[in-house]
Amino acid sequence: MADLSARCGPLALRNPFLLASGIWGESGESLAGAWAAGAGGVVTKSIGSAPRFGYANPTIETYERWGMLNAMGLPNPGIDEYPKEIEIARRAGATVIGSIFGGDADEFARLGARMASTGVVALELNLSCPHAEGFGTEVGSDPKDVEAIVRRVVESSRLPVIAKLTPNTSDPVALALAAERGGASAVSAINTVRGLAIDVRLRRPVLAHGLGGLSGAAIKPVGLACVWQIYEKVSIPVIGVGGIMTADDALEYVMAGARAVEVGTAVAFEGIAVFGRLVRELGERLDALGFSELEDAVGVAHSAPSASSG
Amino acid sequence: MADLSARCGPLALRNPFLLASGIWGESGESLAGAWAAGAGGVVTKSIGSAPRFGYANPTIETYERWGMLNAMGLPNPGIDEYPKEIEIARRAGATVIGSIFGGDADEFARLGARMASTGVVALELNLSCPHAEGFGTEVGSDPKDVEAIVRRVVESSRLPVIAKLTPNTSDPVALALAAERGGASAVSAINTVRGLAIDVRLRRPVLAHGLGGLSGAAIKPVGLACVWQIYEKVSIPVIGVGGIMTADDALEYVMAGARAVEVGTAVAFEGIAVFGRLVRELGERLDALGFSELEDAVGVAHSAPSASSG
Amino acid sequence: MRSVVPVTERVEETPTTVTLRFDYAAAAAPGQFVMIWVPGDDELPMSLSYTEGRSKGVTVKEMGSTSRNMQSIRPGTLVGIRGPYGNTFSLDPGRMLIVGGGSGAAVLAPAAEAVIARGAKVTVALGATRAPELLFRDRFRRMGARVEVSTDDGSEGYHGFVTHVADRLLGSEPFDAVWTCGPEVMMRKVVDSGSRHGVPVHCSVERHMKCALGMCDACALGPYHVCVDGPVFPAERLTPLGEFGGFHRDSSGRRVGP
Amino acid sequence: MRSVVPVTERVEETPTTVTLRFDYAAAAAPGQFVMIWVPGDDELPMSLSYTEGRSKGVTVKEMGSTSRNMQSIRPGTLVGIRGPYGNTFSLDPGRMLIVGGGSGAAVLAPAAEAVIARGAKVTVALGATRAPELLFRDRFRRMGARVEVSTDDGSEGYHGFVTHVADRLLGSEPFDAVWTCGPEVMMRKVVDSGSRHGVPVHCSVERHMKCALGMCDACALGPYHVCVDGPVFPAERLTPLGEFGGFHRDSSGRRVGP
Ligand SMILES: Cc1cc2nc3c(=O)[nH]c(=O)nc-3n(C[C@H](O)[C@H](O)[C@H](O)COP(=O)(O)OP(=O)(O)OC[C@H]3O[C@@H](n4cnc5c(N)ncnc54)[C@H](O)[C@@H]3O)c2cc1C
Ligand SMILES: Cc1cc2nc3c(=O)[nH]c(=O)nc-3n(C[C@H](O)[C@H](O)[C@H](O)COP(=O)(O)OP(=O)(O)OC[C@H]3O[C@@H](n4cnc5c(N)ncnc54)[C@H](O)[C@@H]3O)c2cc1C
Ligand SMILES: Cc1cc2nc3c(=O)[nH]c(=O)nc-3n(C[C@H](O)[C@H](O)[C@H](O)COP(=O)(O)O)c2cc1C
Ligand SMILES: Cc1cc2nc3c(=O)[nH]c(=O)nc-3n(C[C@H](O)[C@H](O)[C@H](O)COP(=O)(O)O)c2cc1C
Ligand code: FES
Ligand code: FES
Repeated sequence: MADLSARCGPLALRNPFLLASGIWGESGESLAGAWAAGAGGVVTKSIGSAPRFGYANPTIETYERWGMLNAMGLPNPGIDEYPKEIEIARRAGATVIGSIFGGDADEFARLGARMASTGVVALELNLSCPHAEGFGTEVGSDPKDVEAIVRRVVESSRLPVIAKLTPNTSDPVALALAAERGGASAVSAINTVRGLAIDVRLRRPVLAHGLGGLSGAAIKPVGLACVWQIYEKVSIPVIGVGGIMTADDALEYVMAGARAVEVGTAVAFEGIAVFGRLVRELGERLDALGFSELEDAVGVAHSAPSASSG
Repeated sequence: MADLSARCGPLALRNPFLLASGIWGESGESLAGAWAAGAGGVVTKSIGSAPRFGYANPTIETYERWGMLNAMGLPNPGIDEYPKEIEIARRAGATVIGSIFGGDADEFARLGARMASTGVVALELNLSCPHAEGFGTEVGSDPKDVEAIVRRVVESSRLPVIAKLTPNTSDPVALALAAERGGASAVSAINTVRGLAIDVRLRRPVLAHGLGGLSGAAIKPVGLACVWQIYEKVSIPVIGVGGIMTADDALEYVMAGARAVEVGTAVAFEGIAVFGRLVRELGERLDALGFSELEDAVGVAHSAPSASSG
Repeated sequence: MRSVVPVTERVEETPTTVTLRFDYAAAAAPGQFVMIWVPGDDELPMSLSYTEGRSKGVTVKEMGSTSRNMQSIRPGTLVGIRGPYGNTFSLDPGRMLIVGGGSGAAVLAPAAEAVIARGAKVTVALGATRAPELLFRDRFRRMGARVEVSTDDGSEGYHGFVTHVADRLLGSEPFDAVWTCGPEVMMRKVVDSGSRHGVPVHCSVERHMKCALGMCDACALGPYHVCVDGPVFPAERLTPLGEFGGFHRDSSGRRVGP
Repeated sequence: MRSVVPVTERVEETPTTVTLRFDYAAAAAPGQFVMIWVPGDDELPMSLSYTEGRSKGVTVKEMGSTSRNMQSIRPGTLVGIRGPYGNTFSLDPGRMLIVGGGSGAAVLAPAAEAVIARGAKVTVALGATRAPELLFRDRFRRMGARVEVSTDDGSEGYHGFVTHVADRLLGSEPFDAVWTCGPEVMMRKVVDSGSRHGVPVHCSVERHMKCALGMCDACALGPYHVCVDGPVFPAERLTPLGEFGGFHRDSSGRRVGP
């Protein structure tokens, strides 16, 4: 069977399927459970300086099986409490990537240093949560901020840094280039797409916070476009995120240029067993398509030939 | 039955459902057909200075019934040829809005003047096509450009100008405010969301152009978020576009702040009869929800009460 | 995915619990819960206290401001409902002991009804602080269960904890299974009695819930997610976990004391 | 929405037409077309020349570079297929006259097969520039149709246009219906003959196509969209339109001469 191991800059993963941040990410047992289910690595919930309760419910709206809107509001136990969860996951053998979010470069740097001391293999910077005011898009949509934050975290943590980018931008490439200049080892794209749902009988937004973030199959084309554009201009590896439900979805990302992928919403629709299925199906699919290694498929869609003129 | 007439700034529409630009928009007979099917008005295909053939096929990819990706490449017969199509639609009694696109404010101004002389009731500026290089997002994602283009077209055409905004931005409100400053009578939001699809067996993008624009149900949350945010900060009316398939979808937009809506992709899934159904169902729905006029529903979701504490 | 339905009926069951009925066609089974949303306020998980037919119901205990708001809902008011979620009690008929403390009876009543309909012989140990708080006492009787009452203040039945009644019953009569729902310290004691007397116990547990889809991790309980793996667990799964009757997680995911 | 399938068979039908067969399970009926994509090149509408069973087929005439590329496809090559799209010939059996010019026979052959299977009596007027270009002559014969051949150069059958043959047949024998496909000037003449002799005519027409979903307006033909309202039209719908045998639209939507 095809070799599924993924090299993503300094990261060596047993397979390309990472648990996306915010899914099964608050408890160490859950992170360990995702690893046991077959994930190639797990990204923690995004952790901030202090505990945050997040927004009131409703925090979730679903659209059949093709989409989900959420505004959790970055609930997290805070960086003082969270290391014990990471410890549980690490004891279970999991490859853990620590996700952090902050309001400015200083806060990111402090969090990065703390997170780096927990034994995670890399940091992912959530530069992109579209619905938490004062966080996320505000800092993550300006290339200058992105560069400064990444640089400070790289300095403070000395771990590989993955910059997670927002799709809510006119120019994802500019953000990725900024991350690269700042010293990021990789970028991940995308976080959720800004969205809203209204209940017409109740005459109000469905989510307590109003605005939320769209995830799931609906955003796969958006994530693919970002990865595609970034791959053409940026040298550091790209991690694809958004709407991956099948091995073919993941392969689309790989062929668009991703060296690894993250899976989130699929867990809600299928359970954590989705990781085992994805790993199995990707192996079969690569075999059927004649790839002996996942590596060989990275970015191939950028060099597709045109039909020879007869 | 509830009064469905829509007032959208200077525009008076018999109902709020406009045919979106790029759908049934190349031939006068088609525009007339959409009007006959019940549309409250029709927006033409975006017309440029010269004929454009658009991109090669494949120009379309569909996702079950929840989404569509297209990269037509703004095919259009050019402003010299197109007025005869408008004439056909006008003779059929249709309320026609003329859509134009250009590379800079000068070109927009020239096109606006020409389009204004065809008897359209308003102009819609396509500031947002995400996949035509040198057009659309490039000019439409910078508030300065948007303001300058709108101002020049308002001056050159003396018709109500609707600025059609891109969702591919970190800040839709800034774009809408720019349009307002430039003198726009309304903004419409949204155009398609940048997207891509890859065929893993063929190892290449599905669309000949590569990148395309996502439309249909998948982008309704994105359009709603834009309209919601714009309505909170901008005084000129907003026209909602994106993923409207049912009367309830339209009502979501109205409650988010839209005074009219545009319908595009639904025509591909249901045919032009969708307009008759939407009009009928919206009337029934407003009656059931206790609105005697559509007007009364505009923006109501912004003032939803919180539950009285018991 | 979410239905918005009017509340059709409001019943004050006890001084601190109110049942709300509403039409909701989705199939449900005893043990399952819905996410119920009072527009303008929070959305909360509530077990279905009526699972059969179109007219479902939840029975709400006054806790904080949201449950208080929910209790004050009048018929005709619209609420948001999604679900039902979670697993169910397995309804193998036999000699059942049902141990309910406080609002725990809400989820146990439809389960008792269903298992009696399949021929089970049901004894209910029903506890409350005081007599007027005995939830669904008459409903349990009407369905043909034997009801053994206890109150903390002795105002009706046994004067003391329902766990004592349960322990005594388990020691003196043969049972095939025990179901319990109530505070975790209480359920822990019932589990201890069950294991001492060799009778398997199932507990319906609560954790903070947000998505109810097994995704957000809010309801993590050891390796489980209460929203999809529960809320009903066999005791053997719970006792190894420090968290059962020990810490739980607050809305930030922080571990907080029992 | 799009299938990617290998071409299973390639048949050189005439010096300028090639049939490509491929497995495509979707149900199809005679008259319908697919959008077929040669990866790396354009995607084109092509009528199905084989509609029954899994193994479908298209028959491609050499026109420009894309059709040339399509013709050169070898078995095993992957192509993209979506559809089938459009309407179908109505297969009421009767005395049918089928008039095919050039590659028009591609769509008429499966229609003839299907209507013969329902008991129709079919005469085919088949025209080409010269004998080797007579597409599906043997196929029509094998299915039991009477075939009247014409060639522009007289190398086989009637020396002259197929429209003359059709007109003669319509004047001398009773027919219940006429189907035709070919260049629009040709079809216009067939429509004239039909109306002169009081026989209803159906035409399969072509327009530039992009979406094939009745949305982009590329294939607008008067009030119709060929991709969803056609490609088969009763002549009465076409004759009032200046566009039939008159202008069509190029890929920009511009009206261009016939
Ligand atoms: C599966 C399940 C079934 C339940 N069934 C019932 C029932 O049938 N009847 C009943 O009265 N209650 C039930 N509850 C408890 C109910 O959901 C609330 O916890 C309780 O009503 C407190 O509400 P409050 O917000 O008014 O109190 P608050 O004063 O705001 O909080 C009191 C406690 O409730 C908890 N709480 C608040 N929000 C949630 C939430 N989203 N999920 C879980 N706990 C929360 C808090 O953590 C706190 O410990 C159930 C809970 C779960 C998880
Ligand atoms: C419903 C329908 C059924 C058809 N069935 C067949 C068939 O069975 N066999 C067959 O050989 N041809 C068929 N055609 C015609 C075919 O689609 C092409 O028009 C033809 O092959 C020219 O291809 P080209 O690009 O090689 O030529 P070019 O030299 O590029 O163009 C020649 C002509 O083809 C037209 N053309 C190019 N692209 C398209 C397009 N996307 N849609 C329509 N016309 C286009 C151009 O407008 C031009 O007039 C059909 C067309 C339609 C609309
Ligand atoms: C419920 C939920 C919570 C999320 N929380 C976070 C988070 O804390 N940090 C983060 O970077 N992304 C978060 N995300 C975004 C996901 O990691 C992912 O980028 C996005 O959902 C797209 O992937 P998907 O379509 O596979 O879910 C969250 C997504 C969901 C659905
Ligand atoms: C095939 C197609 C062509 C389009 N062409 C244009 C165009 O020329 N000008 C424009 O402003 N928008 C164009 N759009 C965008 C639509 O007008 C609309 O903004 C978008 O599709 C979202 O609405 P919908 O989900 O209802 O389709 C096009 C959309 C599609 C699907
Ligand atoms: S409530 Fe989100 S995982 Fe259970
Ligand atoms: S091909 Fe697009 S409308 Fe017919």
